[in-house]
Amino acid sequence: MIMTHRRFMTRALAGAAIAALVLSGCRSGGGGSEDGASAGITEEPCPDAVNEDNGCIYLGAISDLTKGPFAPLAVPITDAQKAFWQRVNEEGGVGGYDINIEDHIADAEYNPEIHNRRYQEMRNDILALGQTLGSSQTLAILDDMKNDDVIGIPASWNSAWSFEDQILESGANYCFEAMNGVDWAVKARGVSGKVMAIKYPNDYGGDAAAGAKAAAEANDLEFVEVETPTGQDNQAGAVAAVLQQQPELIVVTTGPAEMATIVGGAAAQGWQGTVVGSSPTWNPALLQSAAAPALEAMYFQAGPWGPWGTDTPGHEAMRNALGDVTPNDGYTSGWAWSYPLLAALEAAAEMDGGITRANLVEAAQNLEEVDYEGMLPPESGNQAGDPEEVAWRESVISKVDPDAPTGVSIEQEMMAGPTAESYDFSEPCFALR
Amino acid sequence: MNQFAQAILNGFSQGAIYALLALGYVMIYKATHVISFAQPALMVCGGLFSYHLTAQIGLPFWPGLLLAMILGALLGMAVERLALRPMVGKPVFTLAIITIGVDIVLRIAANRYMGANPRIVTFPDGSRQYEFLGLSITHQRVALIAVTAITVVALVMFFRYAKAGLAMRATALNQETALAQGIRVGAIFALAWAIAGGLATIAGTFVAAGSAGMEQNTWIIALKALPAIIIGGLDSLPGAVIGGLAVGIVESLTAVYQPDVAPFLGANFALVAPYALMFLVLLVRPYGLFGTREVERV
Amino acid sequence: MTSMLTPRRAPRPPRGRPQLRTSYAQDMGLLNTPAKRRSTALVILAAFTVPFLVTDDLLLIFTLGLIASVGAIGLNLVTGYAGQVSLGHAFFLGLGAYTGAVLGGDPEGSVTGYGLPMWIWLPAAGVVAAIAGLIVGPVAVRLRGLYLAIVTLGLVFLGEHIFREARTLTGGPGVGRRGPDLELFGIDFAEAGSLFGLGLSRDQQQYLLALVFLIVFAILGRNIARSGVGRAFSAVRDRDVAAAVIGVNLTVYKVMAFAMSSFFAGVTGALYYAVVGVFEPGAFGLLLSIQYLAMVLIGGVATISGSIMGALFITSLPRIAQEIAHLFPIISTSTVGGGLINVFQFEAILYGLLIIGFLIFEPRGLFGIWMRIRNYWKGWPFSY
Amino acid sequence: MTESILEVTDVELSFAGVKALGGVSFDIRGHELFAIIGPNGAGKTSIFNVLSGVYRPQVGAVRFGGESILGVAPHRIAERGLARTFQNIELFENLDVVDNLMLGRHHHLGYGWPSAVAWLGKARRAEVANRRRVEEIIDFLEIESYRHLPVGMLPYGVQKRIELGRALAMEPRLLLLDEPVAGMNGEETEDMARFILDIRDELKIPMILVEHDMGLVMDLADRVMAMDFGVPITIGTPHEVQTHPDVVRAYLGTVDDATIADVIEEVSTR
Amino acid sequence: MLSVKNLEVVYNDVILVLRGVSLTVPRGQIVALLGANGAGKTTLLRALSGLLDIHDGRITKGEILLGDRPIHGWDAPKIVAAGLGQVLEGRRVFGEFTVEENLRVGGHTRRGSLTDSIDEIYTLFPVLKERRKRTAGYLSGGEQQMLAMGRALVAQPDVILLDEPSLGLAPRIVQQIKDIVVQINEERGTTVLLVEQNATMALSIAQHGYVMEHGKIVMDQPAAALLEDDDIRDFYLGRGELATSYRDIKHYKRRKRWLS
Repeated sequence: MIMTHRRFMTRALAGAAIAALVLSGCRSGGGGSEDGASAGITEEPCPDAVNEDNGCIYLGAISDLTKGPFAPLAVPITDAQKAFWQRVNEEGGVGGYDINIEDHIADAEYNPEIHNRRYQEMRNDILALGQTLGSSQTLAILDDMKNDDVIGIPASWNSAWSFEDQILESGANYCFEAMNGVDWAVKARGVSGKVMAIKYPNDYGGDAAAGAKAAAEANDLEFVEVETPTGQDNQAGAVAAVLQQQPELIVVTTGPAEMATIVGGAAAQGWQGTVVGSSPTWNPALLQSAAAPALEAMYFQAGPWGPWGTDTPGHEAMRNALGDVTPNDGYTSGWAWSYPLLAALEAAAEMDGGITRANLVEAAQNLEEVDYEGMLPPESGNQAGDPEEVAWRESVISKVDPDAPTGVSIEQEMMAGPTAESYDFSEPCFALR
Repeated sequence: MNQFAQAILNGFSQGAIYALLALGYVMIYKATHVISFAQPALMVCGGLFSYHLTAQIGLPFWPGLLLAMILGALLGMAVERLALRPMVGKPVFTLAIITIGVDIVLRIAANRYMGANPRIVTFPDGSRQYEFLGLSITHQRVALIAVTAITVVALVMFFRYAKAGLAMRATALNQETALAQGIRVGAIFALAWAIAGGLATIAGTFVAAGSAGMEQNTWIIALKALPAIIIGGLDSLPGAVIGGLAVGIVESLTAVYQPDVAPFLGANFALVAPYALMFLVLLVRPYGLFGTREVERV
Repeated sequence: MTSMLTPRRAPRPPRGRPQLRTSYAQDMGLLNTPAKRRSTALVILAAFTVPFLVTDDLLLIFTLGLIASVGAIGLNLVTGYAGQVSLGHAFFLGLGAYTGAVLGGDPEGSVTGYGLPMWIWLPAAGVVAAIAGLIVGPVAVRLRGLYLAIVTLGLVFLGEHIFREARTLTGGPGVGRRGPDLELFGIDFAEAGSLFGLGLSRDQQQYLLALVFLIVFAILGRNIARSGVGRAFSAVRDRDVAAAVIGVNLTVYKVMAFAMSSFFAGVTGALYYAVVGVFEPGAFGLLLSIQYLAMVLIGGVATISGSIMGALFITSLPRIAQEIAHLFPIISTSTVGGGLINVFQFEAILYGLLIIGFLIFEPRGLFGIWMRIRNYWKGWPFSY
Repeated sequence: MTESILEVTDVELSFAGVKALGGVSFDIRGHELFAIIGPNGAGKTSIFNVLSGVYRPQVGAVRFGGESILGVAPHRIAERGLARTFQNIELFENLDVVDNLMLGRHHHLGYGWPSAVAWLGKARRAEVANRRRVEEIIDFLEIESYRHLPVGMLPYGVQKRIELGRALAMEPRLLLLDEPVAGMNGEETEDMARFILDIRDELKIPMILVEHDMGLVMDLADRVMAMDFGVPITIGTPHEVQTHPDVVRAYLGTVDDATIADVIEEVSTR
Repeated sequence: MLSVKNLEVVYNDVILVLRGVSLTVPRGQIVALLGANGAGKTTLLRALSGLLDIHDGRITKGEILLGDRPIHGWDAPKIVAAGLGQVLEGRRVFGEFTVEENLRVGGHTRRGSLTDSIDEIYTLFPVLKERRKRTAGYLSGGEQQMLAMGRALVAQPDVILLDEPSLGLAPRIVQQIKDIVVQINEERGTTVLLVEQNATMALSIAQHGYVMEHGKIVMDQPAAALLEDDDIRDFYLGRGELATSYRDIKHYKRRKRWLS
């Protein structure tokens, strides 16, 4: 009896598995892929369309939603983007189309290989990528994106994106952010001693450390760099380095757990100074941790725009659109990142032939202004020109504020320090390839 | 000198966490001859139980921890009953892969609960500093070391004097013979998993009470216990404790000194130092420091 | 001595067996029954028609599955046949991947590349990995069972460390590097093109390349398994002391198993990541090793065809989970944040559950299922 | 026949201070059948383990075919022509009968891994040639009907026979049999006894036999060595050994001399 | 006391090992079960003590009664608790435990203090008392057999199953074991089912004997009668003094089974 039951289960499992695969992909005579211009855009209304009369534009989002290291941030980012395009639809859509991002959200687990697979699955069905998270992940599909005339919104602030035509970035990159953080700390916190960059051993850490180094040199300060791995249990080396070197300023590019462990650990053993972290180093829950007192005293966040609670029309619209969620600046980023794609779509709608992949690529390359509804100045969205001329170099510095919805509030409004102003941005701070 | 002693102290207290986790692995290994790759998930879930009971429901820390340990033990038993019991007698590596499946499932559920924010257990007065001989240690770390010590002593007593403990050792040696003595082997497996779940809960709670709490990536800590159990010997409880502490201390010393002493090993060699130590130990003793040697018999 | 085993009487006449094999060579043949020959030919034929039936995205999965099969065969050699459970496969895969990428990579890029042709980088990847296997093997010889497993796991962690640190070769974490160019006999497999007058997409070409690659290595694997080498592996696995006493050199065969397995892993790594495109050190972690072990266990221990089935299954499992997840109306497919559970989490859970389910309900693996199906159709008599 | 194939001189072996063998000496002459008897724990199997290289004795010398084999790896000793069976069957259960016997011919294969991988001429020819020899053994031991069955599924008595076959496949110069009839019924014992006699008389392979079944030992052996507590009591013909007072004492425990004399008397008249 | 009726056991769902076995062990008696290797003796014991399932075996037919309680389908711990103990083949003492710990494990199913029952065991086996703190793995074969029997007796079973207690022991030790079995039976009133290859030994102390062959009971007679049976002597008891020497067995005799 048991055995028969098991056999049945096995067959049922195997059968379901095979059936599911076969159902999913019969070769449909090679359509779609050659027909790049119209891929991802239909005259049919979207499923569950807001505007029944509109056609539909499909956007893809390849993110890190379950198992990868950025899953905690990527989920709010993706949710904010869904809300963003929902709002666009509610306001009538773009050029006679509603925008659908929901149908092509994919989880790539922060793995270039899966990222590539997921792109292959959706490449014939989307007009553009509303989100592509991760640097090597995006690089893994960039050639195909170019072949397909697909533009994408990165979910990062890497300085290399300024040099990619089909990537539409927003806000100052990690490199400028770190420069602004150092310049600000020198001016506002009177830092005159050693500057230490504590960074992840990856593009994010590399980019910021390059900026911190440039700013330290410009300010004539001694500079050291410490690489630290992920995992709060692996920060003993970083803590020891802080205690040994006694820097006055630390520029951190890690995750929140690592940042809190390092700052908390160093402070517990007597270190005092200033900490500037880039935006992914903060999480409001850290205010409950044992490190909270140290963070309140020493931590500042450098970011590309104001946190969740900032008073601009864009922030306001985001808060309204998302409604009753636990505030998190992942939402803020996902929302703000989406504006340039909207602008490009609007521009392409005005062009001959309307919205097509090719027109969208052209529109994106020629954007001179993007309406960020006050989250960033319009000129920050300029893509038309050399990065040296058009790259946005201003950041916001926030301080810990237990009363603010995401635990931080603005300390210093949008500004660019002298280092960032004069930096020769003819190539990325940290080469991706 | 002071830096050296401080590094050892820090490593020792971190090692206490590894030791608790390593004890869990060894418990399950001894009873069932399976390496449970589900320990990370048990640790995460245990930490979250404590979080939920203290931060959400409002219990004080210690009762919360105790209740969480019961929940962790129940979770361990559930895993054993649902995923492993049907497989009794199958090759151990099949079972190991099943525990990996369990780990994936549990961690996804835990991630769902955690969301974007780390879950931090508040330890009463945890950041108070004690200073002695120029060394400093937080109140919370002292508590961790004390709890670990009590746990280890309790386990030793259990195995030496309790009927269930003796039955458990008997089962570890030979299941069929144990059955023939009237020992419920299934219950012993469940007990092993329950104890492992409880130990993982203590470890998880103290991780969650650390400076950054429990978040989606914290599970990796539990893997550090793997070199620990090999260093100590897979089937040795004292070995697990010593292995865990050794891993903590070696890791801490490497983190502090390797960048200056041996920079050619690359940045963050501390990450792999436990494994390097494991290789060294095995070159000398192929069954770990306290492991039982398999006797070759023909 | 020559006369020692001459039979004292004439051999008994053979009993009436329907499929009598008249020579030992035939008995030991690769496909020793007509039924096996027919079914194998059919499977290969079917495999060659697949690229003309399914979409490119699915084809990519199958391509990767075929390549991974070679790695799974390699792991099965050391773990299934020789019984040395290795969690270190990811390290050898990585070594092969980086050897291939460095030798065959773009000489102009920011990471090292020599732009050598495929017929050099592919075997070289295998050789480098095999040499690493030769170095690791002797250490492994001293250890058994779970000790060996966890020590090889340590190899993965050390390997990841090396891959992270050797940035001029690997690009480092978060950045990664590109694999080598896929160009053989003047055919560029990275572009759409025509083969034998057929217009083929990139994915179709790569699929066919992977299929031929697998057929070659499956035959090699089968040869090893059925030869004295394979028998010696099994002897070492089942009873090592007895094996030594009948003349099998344990050390040599354990090390040989590691080296051969690593060679298979090396070529797999190089080709796999050439198809994937960009890869970074994080790829070669514990999870990869576990996936390969799962391929062997789910496919069937100590079978070549099982390794292939297991590899195809595990590589398509995320997609299978994805498709099954969409069949459940209760799971909100459109929500990321809200609801009890979203579709991606459900997919991930399903992935875990499918692994558990297959192992619980069919411990002999896919090969066991295949045997059952085959036996069912043949009405296989109980011959003993 | 000029020199003995095996000479064991003053071998001592201990584990962690416990003496398993305390000065054992004997030699094998011509193709004789030499038996070792003794109560459990007398060190019989330890001698086999020393001879086949599994254990290395602390003291003494073992010369096989005129060369010392102390410290030589088990597989090397096997290659020099020493084969053995085991007390608890040590077959490769997952392999079929043919593969088990082919493994016995492992060092006769004579091809390396490169030709194995390619399965080119050499490997193929060697496999076929050795398979032919294996078939001869299958025929000799009358196990034709089990040829392609995994040995783990076969009855105990057949497994014992296959283990003997595996040892024969090695074409040994000396064969060690460790309790070949333990746990067998009368008929199976008879069969095995016949095979052993055939091996000695037709194949002319010298053998050392460890066995509890006194009837079998006394019946078949040319010479017998009785042991107790790791030390030989006596070596001689079966009858000499059977009537040796110390042997009787070892088997019956501490009893008075009169009883021993009675027993010897009884045995002698049989 | 213990009776088996028409029992069928199947391994791995396909291999039928017991084909309708019936036997009875009356209260307070010693019953011997004889048979060659592979006859199914150990399988029968596994069925009796609930250890079949860990060997992938299953009772497909028949019943087992302990007293008047049907115990087939019970798991091993429940059967032990019901008063049926087993000493497994090959002794299987817990080698890393001390002698005393082994005995304590034997009393697992009993509630309360074990001191008294363990003392009784020490009276029965004085050598175990001498060795109480020794690690069991270092005991001699005979001492280990005594420990295994002692361990089973701590649970104070009504019926005890002994699987080949003489296996691999020197004749002198076999004699001792034999005496102890009789002593247990007489002093404690324990019912004994004794499975043996060594038929002479088993039949010399049993009241009744069964012979198994190919999963069936082929003979069922008082022990004394079995001892006298010539076939049994020749086939199972080792060859009598009149048997021909092995050297004289002709080839044809060896072949006869294959020709049929």
